[in-house]
Amino acid sequence: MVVGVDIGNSTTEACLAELAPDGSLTYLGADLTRTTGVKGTPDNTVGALRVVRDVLARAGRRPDEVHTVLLNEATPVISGLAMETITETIITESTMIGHNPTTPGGEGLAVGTTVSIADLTAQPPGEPVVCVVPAGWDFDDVARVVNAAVAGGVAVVAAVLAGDDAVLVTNRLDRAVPVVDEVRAVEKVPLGMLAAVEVAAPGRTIRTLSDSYGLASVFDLDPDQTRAVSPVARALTGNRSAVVVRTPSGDVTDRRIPVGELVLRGAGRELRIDVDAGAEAIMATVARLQPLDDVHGEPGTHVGGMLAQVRDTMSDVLRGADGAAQPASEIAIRDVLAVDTFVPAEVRGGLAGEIALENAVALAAMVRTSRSRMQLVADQVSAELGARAEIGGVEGEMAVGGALTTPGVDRPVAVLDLGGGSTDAALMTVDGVCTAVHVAGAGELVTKLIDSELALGDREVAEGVKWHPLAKVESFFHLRHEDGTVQFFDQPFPPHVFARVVVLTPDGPVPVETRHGLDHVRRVRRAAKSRVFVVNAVRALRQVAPGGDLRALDFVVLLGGSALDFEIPELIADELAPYGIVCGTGNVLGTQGPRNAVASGLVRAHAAASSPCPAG
Amino acid sequence: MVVGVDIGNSTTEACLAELAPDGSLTYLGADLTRTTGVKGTPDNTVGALRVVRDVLARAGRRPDEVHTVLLNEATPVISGLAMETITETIITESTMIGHNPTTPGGEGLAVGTTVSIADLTAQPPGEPVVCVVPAGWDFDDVARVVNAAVAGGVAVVAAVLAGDDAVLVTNRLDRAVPVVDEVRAVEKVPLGMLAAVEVAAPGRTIRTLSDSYGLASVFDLDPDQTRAVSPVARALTGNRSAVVVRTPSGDVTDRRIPVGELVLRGAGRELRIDVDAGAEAIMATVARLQPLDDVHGEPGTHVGGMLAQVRDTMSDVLRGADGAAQPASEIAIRDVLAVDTFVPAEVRGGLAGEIALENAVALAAMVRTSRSRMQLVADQVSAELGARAEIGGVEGEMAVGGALTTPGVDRPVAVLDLGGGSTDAALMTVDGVCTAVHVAGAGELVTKLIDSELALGDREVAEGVKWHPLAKVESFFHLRHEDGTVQFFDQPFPPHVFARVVVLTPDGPVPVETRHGLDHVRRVRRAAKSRVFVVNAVRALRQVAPGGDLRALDFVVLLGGSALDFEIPELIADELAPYGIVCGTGNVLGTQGPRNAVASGLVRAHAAASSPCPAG
Amino acid sequence: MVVHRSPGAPAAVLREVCAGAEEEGVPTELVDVPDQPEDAVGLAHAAALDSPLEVGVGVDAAGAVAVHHGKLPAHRPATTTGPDAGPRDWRRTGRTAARIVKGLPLG
Amino acid sequence: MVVHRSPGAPAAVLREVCAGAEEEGVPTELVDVPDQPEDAVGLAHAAALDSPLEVGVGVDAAGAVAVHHGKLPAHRPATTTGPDAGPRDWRRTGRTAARIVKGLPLG
Ligand SMILES: Nc1ncnc2c1ncn2[C@@H]1O[C@H](COP(=O)(O)OP(=O)(O)O)[C@@H](O)[C@H]1O
Ligand SMILES: Nc1ncnc2c1ncn2[C@@H]1O[C@H](COP(=O)(O)OP(=O)(O)O)[C@@H](O)[C@H]1O
Ligand SMILES: [Mg+2]
Ligand SMILES: [Mg+2]
Repeated sequence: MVVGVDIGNSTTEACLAELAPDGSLTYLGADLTRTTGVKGTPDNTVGALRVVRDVLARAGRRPDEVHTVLLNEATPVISGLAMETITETIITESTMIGHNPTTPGGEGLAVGTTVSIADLTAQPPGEPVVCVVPAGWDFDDVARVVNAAVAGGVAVVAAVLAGDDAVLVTNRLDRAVPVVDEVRAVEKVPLGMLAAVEVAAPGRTIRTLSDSYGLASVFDLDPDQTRAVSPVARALTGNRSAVVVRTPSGDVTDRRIPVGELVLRGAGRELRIDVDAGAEAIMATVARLQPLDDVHGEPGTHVGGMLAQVRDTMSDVLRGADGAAQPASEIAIRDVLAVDTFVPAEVRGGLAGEIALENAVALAAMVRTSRSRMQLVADQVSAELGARAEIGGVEGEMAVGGALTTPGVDRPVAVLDLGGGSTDAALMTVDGVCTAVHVAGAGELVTKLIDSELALGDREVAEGVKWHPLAKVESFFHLRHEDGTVQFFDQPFPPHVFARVVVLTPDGPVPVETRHGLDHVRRVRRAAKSRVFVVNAVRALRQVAPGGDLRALDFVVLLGGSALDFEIPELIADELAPYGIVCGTGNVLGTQGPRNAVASGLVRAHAAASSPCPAG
Repeated sequence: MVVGVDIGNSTTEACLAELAPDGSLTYLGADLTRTTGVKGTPDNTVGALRVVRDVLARAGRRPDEVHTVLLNEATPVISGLAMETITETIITESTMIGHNPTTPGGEGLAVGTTVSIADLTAQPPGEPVVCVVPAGWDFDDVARVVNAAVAGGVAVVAAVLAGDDAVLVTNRLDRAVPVVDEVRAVEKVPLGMLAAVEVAAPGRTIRTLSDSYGLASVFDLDPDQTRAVSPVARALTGNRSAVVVRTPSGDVTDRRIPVGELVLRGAGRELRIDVDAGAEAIMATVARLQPLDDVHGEPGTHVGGMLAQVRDTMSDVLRGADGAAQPASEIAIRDVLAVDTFVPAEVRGGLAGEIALENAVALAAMVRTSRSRMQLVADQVSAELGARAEIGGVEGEMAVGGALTTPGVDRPVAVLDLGGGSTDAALMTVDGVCTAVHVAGAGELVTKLIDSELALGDREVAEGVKWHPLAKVESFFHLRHEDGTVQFFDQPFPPHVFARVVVLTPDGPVPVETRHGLDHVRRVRRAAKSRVFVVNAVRALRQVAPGGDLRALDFVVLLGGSALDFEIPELIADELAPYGIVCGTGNVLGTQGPRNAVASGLVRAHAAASSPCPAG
Repeated sequence: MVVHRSPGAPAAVLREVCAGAEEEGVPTELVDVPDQPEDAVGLAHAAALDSPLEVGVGVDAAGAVAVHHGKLPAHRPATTTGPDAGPRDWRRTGRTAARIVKGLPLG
Repeated sequence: MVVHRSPGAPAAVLREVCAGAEEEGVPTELVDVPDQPEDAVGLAHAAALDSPLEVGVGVDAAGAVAVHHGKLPAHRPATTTGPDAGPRDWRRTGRTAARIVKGLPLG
């Protein structure tokens, strides 16, 4: 009996087979477990032994029946992630309130001078005023004071409240006015200034304060002033309510944070590209320098820090046998994937916790190390099991070997191994010649993008959003799936998922903490998958395709953990279809799905090598 | 008193003012009505008279007080639309059923030979069969026959039904199997063939029949056969249920319909571009030939027909004073806008009314004619009102004049008149020099795209989807707006809007007949607006901007009916913001919003010309 | 959802009404109401008020069917069958009732 | 939504509960229930069964508040106030009740 063992960055897989003297194989089982430690380090032994014992137990065999354990020659590829925000929105002088409270009051547009409610009755009659109400005021008192002032001739045209009382106050006013509430830092609203308050009807958005000439009309601005306030209009676009205060030099700026340049070396050249230029420009530069030798970030800049951090983590992880970290300077970054993303962030200077979507860049970097210590793992496995342990062929070649056991697949074939840290492609020609590449960015980056774009702040929830379909809980007893179908349940849902967008995990619905609707979450999820895996599939396949031409490919087989995803395979197949490529999910040995390709490839290769005549 | 009258393609607008001897103006009112007849033809008189009488009545003035009526020199620009599908999906030999019924039965994947229910009991035991049930069978009978056959040893592994009975049948089976129903043409399912039936859990999509190697595994296909069936896998992607029958030469093809070439002349050159190449390539070619002299479609092809049709309509409309149509050959197409779109269309050869999203190209074409007969309109208006009627300045120049009355606007200024048929840009420099262009495609094209992409087949409903926000009726008494807010009503909604996506018109909710959710409709709506108006705003502004550089522009004012839209102005402002442009909706005279710019521009120009010293 | 049937309600009608709901995955509860002057609409309204899901169907002795919701005014049912209704129409009413429960368009 | 209050229910609590619902735009109906041994949860459940919107709030003599839905099991209210509840908590319960009616997250 032989066992093939494939130690991946995330998962360790095993394939058990009986090898007959004539070289023919009978497969007895397959299994997998979480990889222990960093791939290529002695820590892997624990996981390797566990998976071998598991596969034996499930096949009802004893460890002493194993003759040879075949280990993959782990490609020493590890990867790191970093993300940097490149824009920042700042409100100066409390020019605007743009936080979109769920229950504003009244409707319409009004302009007046800001006056604290404490000073309301002292106002001269007739002059329009916007009443500003600090925290702690009771809604009945607010309404009484405003009504009294109005009765006394003060023209109260709108109000801005600290608490969530807008509807309560409006309901009690003798004359309805637009009211914006939940302005946490209402005490910072400048008093004695001209201000405009706009509240739209339910389901509508404001039209005047979100338009530059609307602001100009309201505040009677000259062209220069209009130019100065136009970022305010843009910042308020899409809100149901807003307040704009005209202060002498108030402003909203969407500042670009200088991020610095990436310095890329490859193909005998060195090119620099500003991270600000965006993912597309960065990736075009990467494409021009193939194969990449190393990447640095301009020292002293954000991107410099980003890459240094990636390198530091790696050096820490890649300790030598002596326990010494590999010096960061010795670590070469052999590929990067840049992805444009956005991060919902609280606006600096905001009065009500305003959130702006800031632009950001995510970088996945891939490092090749020279220090695989798989022999140590092999020695320990051999000692523990009392069997031979061999280190087998190259990962890419083995993966193709396994993929070829998928029904309907033939050479020439390309495999795409969609893992956690890297996306690996390998091509085998009709003559059995194999080429392989590894590119940075895979499942972990998808999870990270989902996490930050939805501001979840929880990797586990983000991983759940990636893995499982969504639903909206519509009552205590039913939910609506992503596709609009409805499902009823006997037991009530817990209140914390009521009316929420949820992820349908096998353990039940888990809420996704977001103000956005199901469709937004779905779009973020699919876009993250596509920006990582569709981009990387094309990038990696171009590197192995004859002449870099995707049309030269026939069959593409998707392998690895991320090929189990419920939509990544179709996203990739959709992208590759126009090139005449048949693309689908691997079904290793006709039974294992996209798992176990390398492990079973190791077994196949071993059988071929020990068989009397070479395998076809 | 003077009245400016602007006759547009869709709308005729009037501006009434008192002109003092010193040349100063007092505005008395503005009004609008639907344009009668084709712009620039005598039919316009009715509308012109109506709007003049309306504006007088509203201002409480008598017609005999009017001294001069100022008419715009209607730019003889009219536009036409055409759309052509460029792909077609065909199923041959009934290979697959991919229609996604709402209530399939059972769950899982099964493979067997197709057998009519009438022959079920005669089947040899043990051999897996897929039971095919024609229309007219009662669910109780189906269940009884299947249960009896199973009891007799026949391995019924799945069923395909004509009626909507899948759940009813599954509930009555002794052993549950996947059942696909609502297969209208079930009698065309080939019998005696191997077939696979897959039904996914609620909210999930099928995984095996939508994957090429999944099909290969199920049907034990060799690589050539796998290649042949891979379009079937792609066609089934995203469905909850599906049936695939393995027939000797069955196939699903996504055929490209040869559409032909556009032949464009301009800038002294002639270029040809295949319509197949898509909107982006077509528009790049158009950009290279500025200014365009004429556009033809390759004779005998679809696009030839499309443009001939546009020309024919126009020639018909542009009848001379003698009532003779302008020969189509004399009509020059001076601009085209191509937009990539899709059309949900029934699949040829489908068994269950399968719908495929076919690619299509929409073309808006703009024609300049030499035959404006505005003088005739002026003569008739003058005769009817007993006032002078003058034909005033150029439309673009007048529009800028009106736009400059918007608070916060200064020269240099560009206006964008977002109309029904064309998008017009005009630039006025600091020195008052004016340039104007007209590009094809505006509000009508947006409506058309919404109509066809949602398969509404009703221009009025599509216009409603364009104009008004959406909501989802969630019960008889409440609905949820686009932004997620909920609104309750006292009176119940009529049953025909229950649970539907609706458009919130002033007359109440109107259902949008679509299987898609609110978010899909919203996305289609916004994409249509952006593909027409954002593209055209940039295209038109480039043509008037100094050196073609958008950064050279300062203020952009949006005018016209489509500037009243609740989201088009923000889409354009978002696009222009990175160029440092202040962009907003016009507010003519500080009160009229984006309406009345040309009409009030005519009055202003008239006053300036008759005033002692020229206006600043 | 609850179905109120008058003593004379035809079995064929009831069978299709229940089938329509069952195909949509919504369980039905049949209630026999004593002979009374009420027509299908009245029966349906009473059934709706009786139903925890607030959706009711009434089948009267003449075989007419109505679908009602507990919050709709008594005289405004969600749907009713026409004079020459057949099995397809009866099935449709059951389907409609179920789709009100599920919050899906009635079509 | 319906609020059941026991005779001793503190006015301050009731005011905030009603304010929470009003701010969300949902009307409340106050019902006085006779003195009985029921706690807030029991009152809320009865109120929910009483409410056409199926959402009820109970305020007991001790000032404890519970929110219930007509279809939830009697012993499993949607939310309750803790032992040291103050005006903000009372307000929150009214808000929660209203948001159940509106189908919005309770948070
Ligand atoms: N069922 C699944 N659906 C979606 N993603 C999955 C699934 N199972 C594993 N993954 C993803 O696969 C990645 C790990 O892939 P794997 O092939 O195990 O990694 P490696 O090859 O690096 O060991 C992770 O990002 C994980 O989130
Ligand atoms: N309130 C509105 N919202 C959205 N679109 C509108 C609105 N009013 C008019 N339109 C659109 O404006 C277009 C007509 O614009 P208009 O300026 O009247 O045309 P023209 O200048 O050709 O006479 C039509 O496509 C119509 O749908
Ligand atoms: Mg509020
Ligand atoms: Mg069905």
